[in-house]
Amino acid sequence: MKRLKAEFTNSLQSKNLQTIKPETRKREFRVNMLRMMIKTFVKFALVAGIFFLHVPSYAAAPELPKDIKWLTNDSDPVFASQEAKRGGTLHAAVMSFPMTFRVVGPDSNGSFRSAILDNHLSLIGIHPNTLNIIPELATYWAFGKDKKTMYFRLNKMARWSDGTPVTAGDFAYSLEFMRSKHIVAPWYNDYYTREIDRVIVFDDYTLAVVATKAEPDLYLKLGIAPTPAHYYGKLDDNFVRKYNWEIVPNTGPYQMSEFVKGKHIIFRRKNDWWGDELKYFKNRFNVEKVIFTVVRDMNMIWEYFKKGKEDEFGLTIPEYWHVKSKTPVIENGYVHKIWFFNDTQQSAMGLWLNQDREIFKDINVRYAFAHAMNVERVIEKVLRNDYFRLEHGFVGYGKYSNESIRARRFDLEKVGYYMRRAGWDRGADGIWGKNGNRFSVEVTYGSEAHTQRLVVLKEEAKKAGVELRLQNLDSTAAFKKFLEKKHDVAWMGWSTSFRPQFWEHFHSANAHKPQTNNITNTDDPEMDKLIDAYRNSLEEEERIKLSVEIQAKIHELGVFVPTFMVPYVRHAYWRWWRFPEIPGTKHSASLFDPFGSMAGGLFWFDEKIYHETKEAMKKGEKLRPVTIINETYKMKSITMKIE
Amino acid sequence: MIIMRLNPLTIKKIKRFKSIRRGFYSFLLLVLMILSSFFAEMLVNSRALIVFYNGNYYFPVYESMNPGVKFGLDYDYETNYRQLQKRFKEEAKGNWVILPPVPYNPYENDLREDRFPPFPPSFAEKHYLGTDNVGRDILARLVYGFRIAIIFSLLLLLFDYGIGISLGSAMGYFGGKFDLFFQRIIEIWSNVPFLYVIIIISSIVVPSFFTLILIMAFFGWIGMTWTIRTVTYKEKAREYVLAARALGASNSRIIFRHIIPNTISVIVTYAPFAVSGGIVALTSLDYLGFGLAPPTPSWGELLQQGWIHMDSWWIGSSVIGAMTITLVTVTFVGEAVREAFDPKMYSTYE
Amino acid sequence: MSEYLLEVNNLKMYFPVYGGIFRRQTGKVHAVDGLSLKIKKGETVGLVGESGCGKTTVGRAVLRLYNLSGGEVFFEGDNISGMTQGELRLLRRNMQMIFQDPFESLDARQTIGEIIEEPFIIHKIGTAKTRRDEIEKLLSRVGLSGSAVTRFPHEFSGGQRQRIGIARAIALKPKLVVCDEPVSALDVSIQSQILNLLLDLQSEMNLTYLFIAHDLSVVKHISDNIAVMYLGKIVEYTDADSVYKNPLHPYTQALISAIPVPDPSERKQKIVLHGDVPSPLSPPPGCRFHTRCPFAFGRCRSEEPELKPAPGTRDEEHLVACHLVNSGK
Amino acid sequence: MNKDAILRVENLVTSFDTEAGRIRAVDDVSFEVRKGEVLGIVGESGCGKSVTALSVMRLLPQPSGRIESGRIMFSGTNIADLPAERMHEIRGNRISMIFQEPMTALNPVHRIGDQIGEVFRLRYQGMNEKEISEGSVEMLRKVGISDPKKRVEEYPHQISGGMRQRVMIAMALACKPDILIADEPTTALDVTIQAQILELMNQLQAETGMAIIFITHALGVIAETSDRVLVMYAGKVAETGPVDKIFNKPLHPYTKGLLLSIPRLEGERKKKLHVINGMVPALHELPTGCRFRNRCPNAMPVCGTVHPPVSIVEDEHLVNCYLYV
Repeated sequence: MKRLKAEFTNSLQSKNLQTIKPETRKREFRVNMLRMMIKTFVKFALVAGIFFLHVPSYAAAPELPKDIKWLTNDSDPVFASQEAKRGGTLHAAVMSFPMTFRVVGPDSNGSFRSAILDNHLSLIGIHPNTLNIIPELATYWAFGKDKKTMYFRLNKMARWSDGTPVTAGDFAYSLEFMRSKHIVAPWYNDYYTREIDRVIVFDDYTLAVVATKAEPDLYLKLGIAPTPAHYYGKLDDNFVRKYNWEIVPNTGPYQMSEFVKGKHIIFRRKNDWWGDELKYFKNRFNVEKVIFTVVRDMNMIWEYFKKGKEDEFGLTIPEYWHVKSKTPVIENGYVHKIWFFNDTQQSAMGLWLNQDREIFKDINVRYAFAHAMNVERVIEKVLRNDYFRLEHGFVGYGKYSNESIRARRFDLEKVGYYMRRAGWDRGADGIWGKNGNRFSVEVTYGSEAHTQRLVVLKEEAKKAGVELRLQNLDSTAAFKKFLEKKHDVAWMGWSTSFRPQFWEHFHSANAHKPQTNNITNTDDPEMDKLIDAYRNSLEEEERIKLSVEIQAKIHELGVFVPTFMVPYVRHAYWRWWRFPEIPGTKHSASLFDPFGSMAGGLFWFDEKIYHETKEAMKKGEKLRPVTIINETYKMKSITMKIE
Repeated sequence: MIIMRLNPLTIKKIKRFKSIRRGFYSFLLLVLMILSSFFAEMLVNSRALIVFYNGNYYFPVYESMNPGVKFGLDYDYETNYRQLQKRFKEEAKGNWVILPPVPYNPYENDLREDRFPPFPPSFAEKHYLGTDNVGRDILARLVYGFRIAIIFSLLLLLFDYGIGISLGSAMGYFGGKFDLFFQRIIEIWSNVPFLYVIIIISSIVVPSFFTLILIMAFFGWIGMTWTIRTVTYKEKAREYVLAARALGASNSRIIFRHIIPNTISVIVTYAPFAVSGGIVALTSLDYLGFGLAPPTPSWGELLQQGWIHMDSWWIGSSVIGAMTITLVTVTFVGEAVREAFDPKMYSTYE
Repeated sequence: MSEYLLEVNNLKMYFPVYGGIFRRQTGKVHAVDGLSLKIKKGETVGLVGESGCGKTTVGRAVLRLYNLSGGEVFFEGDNISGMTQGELRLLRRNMQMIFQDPFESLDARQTIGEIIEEPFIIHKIGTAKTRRDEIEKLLSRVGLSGSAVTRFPHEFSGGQRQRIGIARAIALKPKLVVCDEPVSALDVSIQSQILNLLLDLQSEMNLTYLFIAHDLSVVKHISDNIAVMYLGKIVEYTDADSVYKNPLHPYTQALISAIPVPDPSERKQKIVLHGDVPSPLSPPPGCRFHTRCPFAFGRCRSEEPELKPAPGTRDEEHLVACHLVNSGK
Repeated sequence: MNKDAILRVENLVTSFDTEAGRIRAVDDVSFEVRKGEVLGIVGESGCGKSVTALSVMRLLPQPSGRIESGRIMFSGTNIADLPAERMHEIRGNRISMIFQEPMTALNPVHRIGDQIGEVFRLRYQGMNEKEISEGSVEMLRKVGISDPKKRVEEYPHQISGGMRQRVMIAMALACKPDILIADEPTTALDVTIQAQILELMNQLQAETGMAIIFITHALGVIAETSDRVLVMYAGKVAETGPVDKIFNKPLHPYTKGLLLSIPRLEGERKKKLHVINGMVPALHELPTGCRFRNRCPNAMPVCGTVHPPVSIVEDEHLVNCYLYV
């Protein structure tokens, strides 16, 4: 599952999340990251009484506003299968053992954190297909008139894994916890001070969460997770050390049951999980046990998988899907393949031109550059037509996406047209030149794996008279270089958010200075106007209109050459694993995510097929090889065909 | 210089070297490999050796780029001479093209319509060792990669030896505080984890050919310095040095005219191993992705590909084969040199 | 100007010994401990003693190849003991050295021509052409053919190499030549050739020799006066014949007795000394020979005997450092 | 030949491969060693005396050196072609050897006692550790090392050169060999120490009755130690005979010249010494016929033909020279 995500965005950006400064990081949450964080925040709340003094809202003996309009959601379609059966064990691989089980504080920002956080539910969830709010710990919610407050009524059934009921105090404690210096997490300290104003506890099961300012899509921020106040008690300087390897009570379906450091971690399904019968959780989280084994090499994981020691293997990488999967276990039908298209926010992957570079100040040159990039050829020849051309930077944001934009295609004539218009000529070496300057730009990137793509791009660009000088840096160093605006062309993808974020990337406020995300140094008054309007609007309709407009404007500026997207997941899995009729959701990042509260845990273990398969294998009997291709949620903008 | 004059002792050593046939043939093979890599443009190149077009001769190998239009093609970018050759043949107008034996350069992607790289070896397509994962000819990359690696190691050797010999002989000769001081420096230096430093540096800047040599030389000098220091210590105590002093010779005269020429055998003996060391170092760095910037042809990068694409056996086996041949020949040469310089070491008693 | 070409007064050479992790000086080797010697122009003084007695050190110290630990060296009346190596360089053409090991003392990387030319180059004497003539003359003088010029040391036998070493030493017509065991590494049949050559050269060029060797018969053959050394000190000093005919010091006697004589009919009773030569790191108190001396008595163990004229001899003719002899017993 | 001979070398030819081609370092050498006698082999460097000893020990450097022909008869066996494993039993047990430089022959990292003990351990497998250590101490005492109990605990670098040579002798004698080959055992030692060692060897030989092959270039040492003498020149035997004959009535011009060219203590000072002209020829450029003829004052035309045959001049006094044919 983790592997998939890494490929899905790209290794550069997932690294960013870990290394960039909190201020920058904040803007780039992907949907699920945001959710994780919310959960984390909410998670820690209250040992009754002791902390009341510190939280002013308690002292005021608050009362609910009279005109509150409670909302819930029990009408959206379920996406789990009624056929699902409980039981079985999922064997998964992780490439490294986590450095700590804490989810805040030093060393906690590892890839394994999500496995823990996924089992920390928060107040509300989001339906993966409709994107509507659905209940999690809170069954009812309401919006305050001030556009800053949300009210929640908790599910009285909700329990911590140690049996303690989840109460409103736990959410107040989350705030206390997250603001505490003892957790050594400055970013969280800051976020929970600047973004969340307070938590108001009306009674054990009723609370309000208040943001510091009015803003759109408030629920994405306020649906925080509780923190087990009864478990942590009063924090002290020992926190970081004391909780390194502690298993903290959670609210989700699984809890870590045992582990051997450096070797494996086992999660077990809770017997009588309070959420079992909830509409959107029913028939989900079916396996009894999830074993994460540490295998430090991808090739080894593949070998283990083929031996049946792992249950699934991500096949998103073309090499695996096309070549390596030509292997007996698959050809004999013991292992099935699935290709599932999703429809989620796509990373803005491509070439970002630095307009502070003299050469890119001329829009003609920028257009010519875009036309000199033979992305199609890379897709066709290197990526085996498995990746898709990204048309613009904000694909997959639903109505917020401008579906009419088409990326500039490789076109030698257009390159010539724009270059000549800019006053350049082709030199003796075939490269465009003007006043002694050659059209030679440095493309900086941070993933060795992308070299393959870039060398093809480079050779093709040469035909167009553009010389690319490839510079492969360590991903951290590459990202640093981009933020310092020292690149000519940055080859990178930004991680996604729930809604398009323009200000960070295209507003002049962030141009020409280091440590901001406007790596194209876009500085356009018109653009600024649009972006400001978009940020200040609280009206969805207006925001959608502006978003579409801004994207057209970005395209017009020609500062970003979009490259690829991977709007699907692919797996190889042993055939005893089964999925619902529609194997995943629009926002499934993996079909074998065992815990994810939004879209995880849909698969189940079929014992009958298991025995049947084992029997067949023992007898050497061949079964029908199966490759499932599910295009239910395939994006309409994808024009390439699948074979 | 004295070193260059053929001392009969040296002649004897050369003779002895020649008589060690394994080493001698390895030496010839190595020299052949190096020389041919220096003329690689004539042997492995996508540019044609000679084009005869409409009564004119063209020699694209050492010319600047010829756009396709020059030969009546419809594009502005560099002529694809392989296609040109085919086209001339079909046209049969008396034009012709002579291509190098391997008609590919190490950068171009020879991509096919219906298949995906890496392509297996094919004589028909003149990919004698197949292609890598983006359709670049492996043989071409091996040859150019070899050239880079060998020049790299030779230059590295020059740097290491330059520092090592001058500092080492000074340390050994003057001894005392000077020696003590540099000994401590070297001790500290040699505890710097060199690979990490390279990794750190190359993650910040993409090292160019020369910066990489400089970085490597930054650490590589230690071994030679240490050796030369020891040898100098030994030589310094010998009577001919005392004799020179008794004659009134100055320190610099003693170092340059007496001691260094007498350490030549050590220097020469270490050289082949230093060369193979340099090749291995560069290859490993490239393998780990901390070496020369892509798309520089590199054995390490090929090795990395070979590891990822194990099914495409020709990638891994080509580069491993090439490495084996190179390292084995260099080692054989090294052994032979050592044996030629110090035959005593190879006697045993029953 | 003094009648002596070389005068050594109370020469001391201590070599520090380092030990421990901090390379501190932990002791010193008393290689030469208060030695005095005078050599007249044209004379040969032999210095004889066993290994480790400091005789080689004396030779090198006299040429100021070391910085002295104490004492003074006068060359032609000039005190050279404090001179820097730079100042000494000019003097070097007047004092030369012939080494023991003809294999070691020639730079294997140089041709014979280069080896013999080196002193001329260092002292900037002559042009390339005059040097070539000089070299040829020198080679023929020491009995080598002119064709040797382009050849290398390893192509020659030990005796020939020693000739080359001699040619180099006499190239600049020095006044003093320190011969440090010049024949001990040579074969018997070659040894006599070299000794004859040294004698011829001396008379031709009026050379003064400090002849260092462990072989008393060789030293006696070539020297006018002989100093017998034991553990950094001279124990007996006299003319060459007296050493053989009238050895006074017990050590000299033992030395003579120990020499194997090539005559089986003379298998005489020997004075065999017991024990080893003590370490010069911590020489024994009193007379340094007392640990092995068959005649040692109480005073020998505590009081160091002075080198002074033996009773019954004229001044400065026969000096000996022995309580037994000096007390006239 | 004599019945008492325990070692008889017959027409031994030992050659080495060098750049100059194969050279014969020992060429057609024959001699015998009798019980209880000291055979002195004397000659200048390169005359083949050490190679002869190494041939007997079968310790020629490999792969360049080998015994080309001839026999080495030791107690009825030709050890020249004995398999290496069987040679192990003889070497160090029945024929021992001591070398010129005892420091290099001793292992610097082992205690002296252990090194001697090793000999016992190899030779007498039944001995227990206590007997071995006692034996080691006893051997040291025998070779005249004072305080042997302390010395066994010491390392070779802690003792003096003379003492080291004594240790070597102790090791060589530990297994009571029939023959001891002493290759220049005193050359590296000082005169007074040399006298001690020679005395020791004489005394030990008298005690044990073993035969000694004493190899040296020093005529004086030969005169003092040997019963019979073999004079070698350029790989060949020049003259052989009882010690008094060789010194008092040398026959071969080489022997004569050698004896005359030594400066003698009782000789006249600064007198020109007798000189053997020229130098020992290199083994790869030997003259034809008699190898000494280029330097010989008595050379005759016949000397240039073939190497002179052996002439028995007097009882046991043999010479290879045309003057006596």
